[in-house]
Amino acid sequence: MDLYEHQGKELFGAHGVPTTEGRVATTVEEVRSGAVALGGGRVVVKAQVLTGGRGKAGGVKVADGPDDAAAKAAAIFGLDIKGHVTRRVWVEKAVDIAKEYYLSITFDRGEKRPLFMLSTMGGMDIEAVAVDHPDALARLHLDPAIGMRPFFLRRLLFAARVPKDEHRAVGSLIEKAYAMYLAIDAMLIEVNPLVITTTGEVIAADAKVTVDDNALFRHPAIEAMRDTAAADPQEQMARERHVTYVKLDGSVGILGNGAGLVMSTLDVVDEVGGSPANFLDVGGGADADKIVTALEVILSDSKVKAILFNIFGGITRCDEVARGILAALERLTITVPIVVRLDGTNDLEGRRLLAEAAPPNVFAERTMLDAARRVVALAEGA
Amino acid sequence: MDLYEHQGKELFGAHGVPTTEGRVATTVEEVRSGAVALGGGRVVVKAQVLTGGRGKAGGVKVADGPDDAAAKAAAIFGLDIKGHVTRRVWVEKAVDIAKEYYLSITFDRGEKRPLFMLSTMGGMDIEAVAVDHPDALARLHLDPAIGMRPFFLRRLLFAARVPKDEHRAVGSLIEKAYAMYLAIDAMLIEVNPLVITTTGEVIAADAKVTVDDNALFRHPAIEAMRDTAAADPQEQMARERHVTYVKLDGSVGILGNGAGLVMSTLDVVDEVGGSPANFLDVGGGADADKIVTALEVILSDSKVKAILFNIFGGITRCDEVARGILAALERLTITVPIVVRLDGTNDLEGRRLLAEAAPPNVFAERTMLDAARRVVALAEGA
Amino acid sequence: MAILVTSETRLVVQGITGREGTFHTLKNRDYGTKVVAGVTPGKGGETVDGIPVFDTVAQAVAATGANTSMVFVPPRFAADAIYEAADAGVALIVCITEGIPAHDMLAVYSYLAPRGIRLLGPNCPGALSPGIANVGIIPAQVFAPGGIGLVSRSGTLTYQIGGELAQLGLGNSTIVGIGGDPVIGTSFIDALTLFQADPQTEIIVMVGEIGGNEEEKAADHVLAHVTKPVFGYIAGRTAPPGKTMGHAGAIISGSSGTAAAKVAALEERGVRVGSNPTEVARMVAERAGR
Amino acid sequence: MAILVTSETRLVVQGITGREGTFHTLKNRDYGTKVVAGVTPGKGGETVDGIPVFDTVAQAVAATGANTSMVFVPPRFAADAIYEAADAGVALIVCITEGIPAHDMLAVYSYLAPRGIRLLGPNCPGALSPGIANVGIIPAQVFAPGGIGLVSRSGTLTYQIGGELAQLGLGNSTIVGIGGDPVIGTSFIDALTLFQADPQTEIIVMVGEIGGNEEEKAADHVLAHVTKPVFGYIAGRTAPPGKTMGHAGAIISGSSGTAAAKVAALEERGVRVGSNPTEVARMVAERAGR
Repeated sequence: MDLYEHQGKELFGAHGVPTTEGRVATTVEEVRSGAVALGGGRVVVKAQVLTGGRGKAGGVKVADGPDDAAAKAAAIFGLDIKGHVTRRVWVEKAVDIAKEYYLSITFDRGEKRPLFMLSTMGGMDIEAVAVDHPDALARLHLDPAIGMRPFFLRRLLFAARVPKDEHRAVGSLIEKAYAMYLAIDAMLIEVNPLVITTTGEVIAADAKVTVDDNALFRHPAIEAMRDTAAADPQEQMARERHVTYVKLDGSVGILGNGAGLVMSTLDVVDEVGGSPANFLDVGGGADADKIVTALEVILSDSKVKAILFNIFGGITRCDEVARGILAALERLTITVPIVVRLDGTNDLEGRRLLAEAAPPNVFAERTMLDAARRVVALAEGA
Repeated sequence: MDLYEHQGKELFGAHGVPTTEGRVATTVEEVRSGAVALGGGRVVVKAQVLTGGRGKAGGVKVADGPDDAAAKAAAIFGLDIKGHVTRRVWVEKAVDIAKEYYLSITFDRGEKRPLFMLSTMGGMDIEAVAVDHPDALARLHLDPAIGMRPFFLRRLLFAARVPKDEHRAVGSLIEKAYAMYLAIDAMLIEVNPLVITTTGEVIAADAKVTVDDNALFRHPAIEAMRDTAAADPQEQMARERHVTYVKLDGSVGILGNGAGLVMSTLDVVDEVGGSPANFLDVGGGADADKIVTALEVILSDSKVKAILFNIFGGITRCDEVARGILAALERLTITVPIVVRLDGTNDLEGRRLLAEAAPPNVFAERTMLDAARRVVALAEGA
Repeated sequence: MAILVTSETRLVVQGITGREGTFHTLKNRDYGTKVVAGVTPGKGGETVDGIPVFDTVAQAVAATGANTSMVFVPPRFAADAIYEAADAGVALIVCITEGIPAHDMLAVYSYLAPRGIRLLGPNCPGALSPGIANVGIIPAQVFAPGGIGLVSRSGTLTYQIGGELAQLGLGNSTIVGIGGDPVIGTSFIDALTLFQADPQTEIIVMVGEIGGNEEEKAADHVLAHVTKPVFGYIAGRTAPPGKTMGHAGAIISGSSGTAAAKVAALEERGVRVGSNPTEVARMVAERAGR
Repeated sequence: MAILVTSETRLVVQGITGREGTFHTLKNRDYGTKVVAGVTPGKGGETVDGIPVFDTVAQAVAATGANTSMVFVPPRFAADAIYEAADAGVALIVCITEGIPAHDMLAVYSYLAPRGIRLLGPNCPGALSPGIANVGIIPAQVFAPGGIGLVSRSGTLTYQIGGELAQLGLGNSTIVGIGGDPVIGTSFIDALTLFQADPQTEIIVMVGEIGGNEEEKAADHVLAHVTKPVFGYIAGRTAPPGKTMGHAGAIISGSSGTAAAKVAALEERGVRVGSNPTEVARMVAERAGR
């Protein structure tokens, strides 16, 4: 789960990571009163969107006081930044920047260790820095069995060539950011820029935070930060019903069990000339109710002309899937054809159930490739 | 550093380990007012001494209210328990005991892991339980690389055959006790008895806590608990001056560098017919000032008739030791003979310094055995 | 011979009394796996269809000589269960549980790896050595014994490809689902190393998907250390960039980690890649002379 | 050959710029030890009598190929220094520092042991292979090369016995001070194993003291695995029960751990024990034919 800058900064504050003081605003008036509450001086107004590049898109503006902030915000609200419409802004006290650094803590699945990256060349495109000045981007993996230790900070700070007199303050910020990384089950904490002010303070001036979805059960306060308004309504419906759904542009609705098999099904539908309308993984061990729910999600997309069920049961039982299809046909109004391929655990029973009920718009196929060809033909014929 | 029961219970309270409510008292009047403050009901008065077996010695009494508590306390103050004179008592609310368990967390140097011991046969001589009913004393090492986990508590509780309905409360107490063990750098936490009350509460009814001396620098509040009044004045003086001193009964003062060498020196002095007056280890890298200090500590014991310096320099430099001896002869009035054996780092220089100064009561020897014989002869001749 | 799951396997099931735990445990035993014990705290002394249940893994190991554990407990208790199995001396832990927090697994992995304790998964279907033993949720009836070693990040896609091979009359030495989570215990390289050393395995098939660079690292390993023929398949060719497809591993970041990049890396290192499961099965069959 | 400290040793000194650090580093180098680097954070780029100083151990290892570290930093920073050396890939860490909290060392040991990283100490005098190299604070001038392997819990007592042997014309393969703290990295058994495998070592002398049961465990090991003659000495015969004699290890608890019990355990397992340092040296000399 990706967090907005203002949410990340709220967490920074709670975990002692020094950051900018500010207010969230959803209207121009809130921007003005926020700027007043911040002392009436110079502020920065920043679009809150879950994507990068908002600076270039005009989503970040410095303002010389409340009135100017309101004026600048008026131009930011509604701004479309890479498909994300700006509905909220963050108004923060401007800081006097002496230097801009870069800091990130990511979850490196290859090394199976957290990776810290630190550079004194922050504030700009860090991927370009990594390519053009690789020595300027220090990278260091932390051994979780050792944990955060003073020597680790020293290695990182010396490798990034941070001046010695900043070691204590920058090191302390990194230490606290890592404590937060652990405490909130983060997959990413990125601070760009990490600002050294003209008075020598060290401040996280931006916040990009991603939290592990699998760990949200122990962070209800973060779970509650989810911006349901901004999400695609179908994807939101799927999330609430615990199925993994990604909307695509085609006409063939696809449902399978297991991300790999569903991805492969998309590929094969594409290969035989069809265009997938979605990715939908019902997960392991789906019961009949979940199948009904999943079908509702797929059918909420009016572009869907035919649906492919591709199930290879392991922990999922094919008879449960068959019962789900039959239940859905009873409870929902389904006019599009459904091609069903069932294999694996309890497949004989599943196929038998469907054959006995014999609903007119359900077509059984024995192989994935045949099923893909059939559904594409049906979608085109529809 | 060993803590008194009341100090251990103060730490229990701070770390959320459920324990008895009570007051420390050094006078009968404080016992009475303490009992009043605890509600005026039944209390237990317990001698605060750093030794076991106080129950058998009459140092623990149940009292039926403040007046009775004062009367009972009057008999406990001044009580000599295995050489420890009772100067303080702990007055605590009596609890209604249903069952008495035993819990300890020790530092097992052999296994290099903390060892947990748990038994439902607490309240009695646990060493006897270990011998007579070994199955009734569950022992389990915790892997520090794993840390405290639910499965560890389950293993311990099932092994000790704690009833299932007590698992949560007893497990929670053990978990908190271990958190405290880590937080205070304990070498031992022992709770005997761990009481299950008639209403099902779980309470640490006693507290035996030992803290690592080497870690006291990060626990100033615990360091401040040290009972300097109860310590031997010479040992206290040595501690303040950072030399390791143990007073013994003989006439030969012994000073060396390194515990093993000093112990061996004691053995050899004994073997050649002498009787050591003390164990004194000046530690590694002692400078002249520390030598002067150490001599002061040894000479504060009037039984000392002669002193043996047995130094084999590694990190300690023999020239510094020689300078210390000469400085002590100038600053202190030393009438007893001193036998000096110097070997190792800078030994030639050390011997030269002594030979040049040639103080009348300093005798150089080249081997440990010869030095021991010489000092024993001098002590007897004195 | 087979790998990981063999005739030497003595299985203890953690979470045996749960609905899924019981169902798959009994299926595994019916297949021939030596299921010697189950563990559910507080149910020690009970039995599940004749299998003795213990309160702790340590008790189960002491009483039954279990050397392999299958973890079937809910995600929030799974890390604890894995530590318990490791601390009790189990040599192989197969973790079926899905949805375990990544930080939990990072800590678990850091504990297991230097101690040489093998973990398969989490969020994996387990391992099946046809005709010998099955530990996990792989539907065994689809597969027959043979010389093809199959390793995959994806559970059901493994079945798909194994099923296609079976249609062509090809059996398997072992089918290994390594799982698709951010932190897994057994990697492609680990499985390739085991297959290379296994006399029964003649041909190896590895099934990957978009995201990460594990397939690329495995290809390097094949080039340097694997003499047996290796075939591959990569799912996710049509996945749109930047969209999560259900696995944390299936996130495309920039150009690396795409299906095209992975296919190219494999092909360059001598691993022939099929464009769909049916094709890869046909390629393997051709090589095997069927 | 010698053990632990050999002609292959390339030493980095952590805390080289401290008073004691500089003094003993230069003594070690003067003796012939290859001291390739020092580390003091913030002093990277300086030198100590020609030895380059780095900010981190990782930098020192990368620049100089150091494979052994000597830790000479104050106790509250010592655990961090040991982790730093281990994380930088050093194979042997010799920790001289005294007074490190026991819990710190428990955690450090749990990290090092499963990874096969060897620690000598803490609170130890180091190891000296006469004529080859000296890492630590053992006064080297007292000792000559020879066939006696000497291992001891106590620093200065080691020198005492080594000195007595030297008086009788006997030299040493290696003198190892393992330290007397509650948690130490290299045990008697570890040192005995290395001496048994070392061709230069002909006779082994182990010097113990009261407290714990490490000497007893070592005696069992001698009986089972050591074919070279082993002699012993135990200090603390006259120590009063229950009194701490400066080492946490030197606490007598009940009847076990006494000098008498240790002597008996050693003698029963074929280790001859001398009643004082002079006597044990004479016994060794007799066996060596001097």
